[in-house]
Amino acid sequence: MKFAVIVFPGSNCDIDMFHAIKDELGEEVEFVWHDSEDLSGFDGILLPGGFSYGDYLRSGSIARFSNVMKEVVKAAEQGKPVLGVCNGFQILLEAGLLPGAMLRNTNLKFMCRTVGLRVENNETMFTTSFDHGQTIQIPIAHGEGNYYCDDATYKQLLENGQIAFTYEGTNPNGSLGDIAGITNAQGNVLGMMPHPERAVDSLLGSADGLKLFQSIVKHWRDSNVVTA
Amino acid sequence: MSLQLEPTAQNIKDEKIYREMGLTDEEFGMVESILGHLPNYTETGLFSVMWSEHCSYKNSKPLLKKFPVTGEHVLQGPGEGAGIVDIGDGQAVAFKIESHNHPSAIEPYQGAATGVGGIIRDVFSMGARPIAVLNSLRFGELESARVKYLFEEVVAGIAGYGNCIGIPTVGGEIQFDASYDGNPLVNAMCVGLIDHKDIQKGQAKGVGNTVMYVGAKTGRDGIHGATFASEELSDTSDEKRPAVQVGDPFMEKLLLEACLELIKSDALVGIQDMGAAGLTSSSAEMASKAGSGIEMNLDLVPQRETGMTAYEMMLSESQERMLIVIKKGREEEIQELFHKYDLDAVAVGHVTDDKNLRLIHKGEVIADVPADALAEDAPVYHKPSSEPSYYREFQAMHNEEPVVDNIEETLNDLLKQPTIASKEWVYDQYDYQVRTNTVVTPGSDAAVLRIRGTEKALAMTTDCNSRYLYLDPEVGGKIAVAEAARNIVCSGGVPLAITDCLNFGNPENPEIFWQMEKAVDGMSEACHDLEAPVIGGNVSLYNETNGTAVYPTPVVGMVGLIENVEHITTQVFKNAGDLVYVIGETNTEFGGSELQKLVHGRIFGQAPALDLTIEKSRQQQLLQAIQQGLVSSAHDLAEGGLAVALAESTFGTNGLGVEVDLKGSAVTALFSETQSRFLVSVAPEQRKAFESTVDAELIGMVTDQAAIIVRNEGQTVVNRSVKEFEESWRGAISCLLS
Amino acid sequence: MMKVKIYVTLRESVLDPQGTAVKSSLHAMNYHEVQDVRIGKYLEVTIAPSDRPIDEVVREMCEKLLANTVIEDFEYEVEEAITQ
Amino acid sequence: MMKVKIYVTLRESVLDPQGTAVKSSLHAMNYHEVQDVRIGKYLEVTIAPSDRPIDEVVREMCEKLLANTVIEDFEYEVEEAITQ
Ligand SMILES: Nc1ncnc2c1ncn2[C@@H]1O[C@H](COP(=O)(O)OP(=O)(O)O)[C@@H](O)[C@H]1O
Ligand SMILES: [Mg+2]
Repeated sequence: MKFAVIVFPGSNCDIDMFHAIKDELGEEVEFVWHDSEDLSGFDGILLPGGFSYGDYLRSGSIARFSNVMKEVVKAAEQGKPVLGVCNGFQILLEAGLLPGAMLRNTNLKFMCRTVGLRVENNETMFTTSFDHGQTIQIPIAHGEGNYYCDDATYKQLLENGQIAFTYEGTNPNGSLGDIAGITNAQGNVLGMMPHPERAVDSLLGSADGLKLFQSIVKHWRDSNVVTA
Repeated sequence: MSLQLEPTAQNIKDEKIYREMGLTDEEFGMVESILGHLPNYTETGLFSVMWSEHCSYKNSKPLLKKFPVTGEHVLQGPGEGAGIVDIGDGQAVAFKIESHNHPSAIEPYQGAATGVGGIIRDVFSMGARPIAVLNSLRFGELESARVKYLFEEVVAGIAGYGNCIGIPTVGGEIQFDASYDGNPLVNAMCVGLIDHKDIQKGQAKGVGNTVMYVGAKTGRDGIHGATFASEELSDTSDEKRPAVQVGDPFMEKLLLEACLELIKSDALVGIQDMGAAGLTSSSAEMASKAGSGIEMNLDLVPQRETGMTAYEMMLSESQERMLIVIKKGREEEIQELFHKYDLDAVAVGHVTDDKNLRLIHKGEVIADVPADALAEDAPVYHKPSSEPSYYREFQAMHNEEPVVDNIEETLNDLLKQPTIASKEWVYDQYDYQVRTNTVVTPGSDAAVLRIRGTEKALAMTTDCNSRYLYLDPEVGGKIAVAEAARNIVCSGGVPLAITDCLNFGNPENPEIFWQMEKAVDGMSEACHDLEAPVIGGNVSLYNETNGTAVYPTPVVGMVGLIENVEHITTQVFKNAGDLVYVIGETNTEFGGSELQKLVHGRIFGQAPALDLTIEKSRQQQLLQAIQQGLVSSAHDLAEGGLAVALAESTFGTNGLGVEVDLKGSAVTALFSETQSRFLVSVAPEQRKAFESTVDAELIGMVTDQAAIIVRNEGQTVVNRSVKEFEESWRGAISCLLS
Repeated sequence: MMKVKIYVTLRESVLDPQGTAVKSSLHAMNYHEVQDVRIGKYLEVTIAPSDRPIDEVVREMCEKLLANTVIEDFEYEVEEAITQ
Repeated sequence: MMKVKIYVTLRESVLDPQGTAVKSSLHAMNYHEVQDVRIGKYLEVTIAPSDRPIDEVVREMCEKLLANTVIEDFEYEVEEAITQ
């Protein structure tokens, strides 16, 4: 399976995403510059964390207009897995690929720590390798992870099982319904504030994040059965 | 603040205008004779910044000469943006520390942020990929609203810049003391990785080669920042204040990536960041180091504001700018490289052979001065030095134990002292994991980063107990270096080298200069004996507010090499049943100790003694044991002594506790700050091997009771749950802030 | 040249962590008369005359980029020409 | 009840990275008529009448907390009483 890691000016978790896929997951991966106009060669699209365009104005608000985003939208429509982590999540929200918006953490501070996540839905193409209700340890590092949406939207998220992960125990940023990650209605676009790519090697604390990427590959294999 | 009507050369002399720029009458005379004519306004400006203490080290040079600066692994010593040390396999580590004290006192968020930005540029200007930043901070007691504001904003500024640019902030140190009330210290250190072949120099070589300006546009910010940093803060500082520099970490991220791409190009001849004294120091230093000259046309300099004078452009300290020299004729490809990152890259001049810095503005030569005169020929002052009377008094005192009625309660109080308490409130705000190499995150003795694609890792730390330095600058200076080395060794590393930031008061005061001399003597001796040469650093003087100086604070930044990630060791206990040892005997030493401060509300007496021979052999023994895999946890004994180290080793272990038996006076055994001591835990099966490798005293055992139990001469003096102690320790700082 | 002043505010329904924090520090500073604080953005945009009506341009910029209409409202004022 | 509108802007020669980034993004979106963008804060503060003149109170709050006068300037307007 071949992944694209989209690099916006100011992305800074691009390299982590790259190594997670290449070294730990063992799949193909390439960096794709923000002005690229073709993602057709890729099976999965990864929007990494960081501070695209300095996160000026609003996180993700400027990156959402880069050329490559038209292609990301196309890929999403084609049903390809699209994962946005942290700033990537914020960009997906600004681009309207996911519902809702991000507010500043309630304590108004950037927060870096490892938190427990509850797997709310293990039937998405990103979560099948987890057990339902399982708690996993994944690092967060953000100042604007306070997810917000209106009641109607929240109701939909619940009904369609679009809430993939919630914070276990204390909610670090005040997000609505303890939301840590959501998918679109089709289930092929996932945005999450925690960093699975930072949890792929036990030397660095946790390897729980690897299962997320493995789920993506598993889904891809199953849906692209090649007869040898 | 545009200076449209500049005074004439004659006015400058007659009305002694150069004094406002920081030049003395003698210095102005020197300038006049160097030039052979009266300097005009721009030329006077160039000399005033380049001859400021901040850029010229005119007061500290004679001291810096004492530092051992060579070693078998040193590839680049002091003199460039950062020093560089070999770590094998064609790789090297580049690092440097720098102060941003005065800007941070005025505008703490931006002052700290631009301090981080500046030191990062120093490191990537060498061609190194920055992999980590650390800091060393000093504030007044966390009581007044102003100090709390400074503390919160400085931390936010460091976080804001480091998090955005995506370089992990992995460690640092913070101390609080009234002497820093009006003059906080903000030192930032950056560590980078580099392949030997990529090492760059800030040199303007090759007559005819093109000088290019890259990065952010120039505005009027920070004009005379360098001279400003070379004066005491006073209540009138506000008026003198230059327009505050605002950092743009996004811009610097682009500049960083562009420059690291640039160094792969054979078109690049030299590169230097525009730090203090901006365009002036970068151009003059690059020409001087290469023995060449530079001619620049200032009309070509990208400008953010209209109507800027030559003086303003040359002295501006706008951030996120670099000066590069490239081979003639390669301009276009370099421009393309930078445009890919939406950055300006403009040819502003060329290298000449007349060794002069020549500036053209609006078609006229507005300044024409010898580059060496600016960069090299600043006067050097050997300031008078005299031993302060307070020192003699302190030396005359002999050590006595502070009176403690309740040992357990005292330990709890110590854990709440902001200098000892958990700094979680601070490093929670730092992204210490980005780029996924941080193996040991903030909170242990040293931060540890793995080196991808190798077995190796780097340990890094900043240290300086300025209380000891105040009591005895020479011993205190030794201790600062030794403590840094202890932290590296405890993490499983071999100390490679140090960078230092000498934060002192006004050197024109003989007692302050005496502190500087003694501190540098002590540090030099320790660096020599512990084989950790000084590969770079920075000097920050005039750290005084309305006449009162900060404690002498020569911060030490040290990097160590861990041969194999297997050797990485942290301070927390690992398993119930492990044996607990102390390395090093304990004497009654409370001068400058946390307990003395707690009990007496002030510090006095003699600093703890330090024997470098003993220090070294203990460090070697411990490191050997760690490398042989005999050690479960290692922690050096510092502020608060054994008691605090015991407590810290149980924190975050969820479920482990410790039980120890001590002899002699409980107060001394638990709270003395005798140097060269370590707390180590060892698996029972390793007992024999460990004891035959290390001289250590077995004092107890790690338990699964989650309590800290201390018996002294058979009597229980501490018996409290880890949870209670840990809450006091974790909550202290946020509690003081709210 | 036109100077356009744009005010971007959080919607009533959206709670404003920053405003809440500022309000409580004001109270801590004994400004008890303060009832409520809402914090938004204030943008000054200088615009050269173009073939499109300025209102159309400004409105569009706000809806596309300057405000996130999921959580924010915007208002603006166009100031009469400034000559430079 | 008074409603006070406070505008906090960066001082003239202080760099505005945010404004610069927004400006170039607007250009990238083909709003070439945009000449300059400066971004500041907009605060709406509701204040109950007190014994002190409102201007005095507002000015003081701005200088002490709401604006960082080292790099920022502020202006404000007091809107006539709003009854709730
Ligand atoms: N305390 C010190 N110890 C050793 N070297 C120092 C010290 N202070 C300054 N230096 C060296 O002098 C040179 C100039 O210092 P500085 O002006 O701070 O560097 P930069 O020009 O990068 O700001 C640097 O190479 C620095 O390493
Ligand atoms: Mg510098």
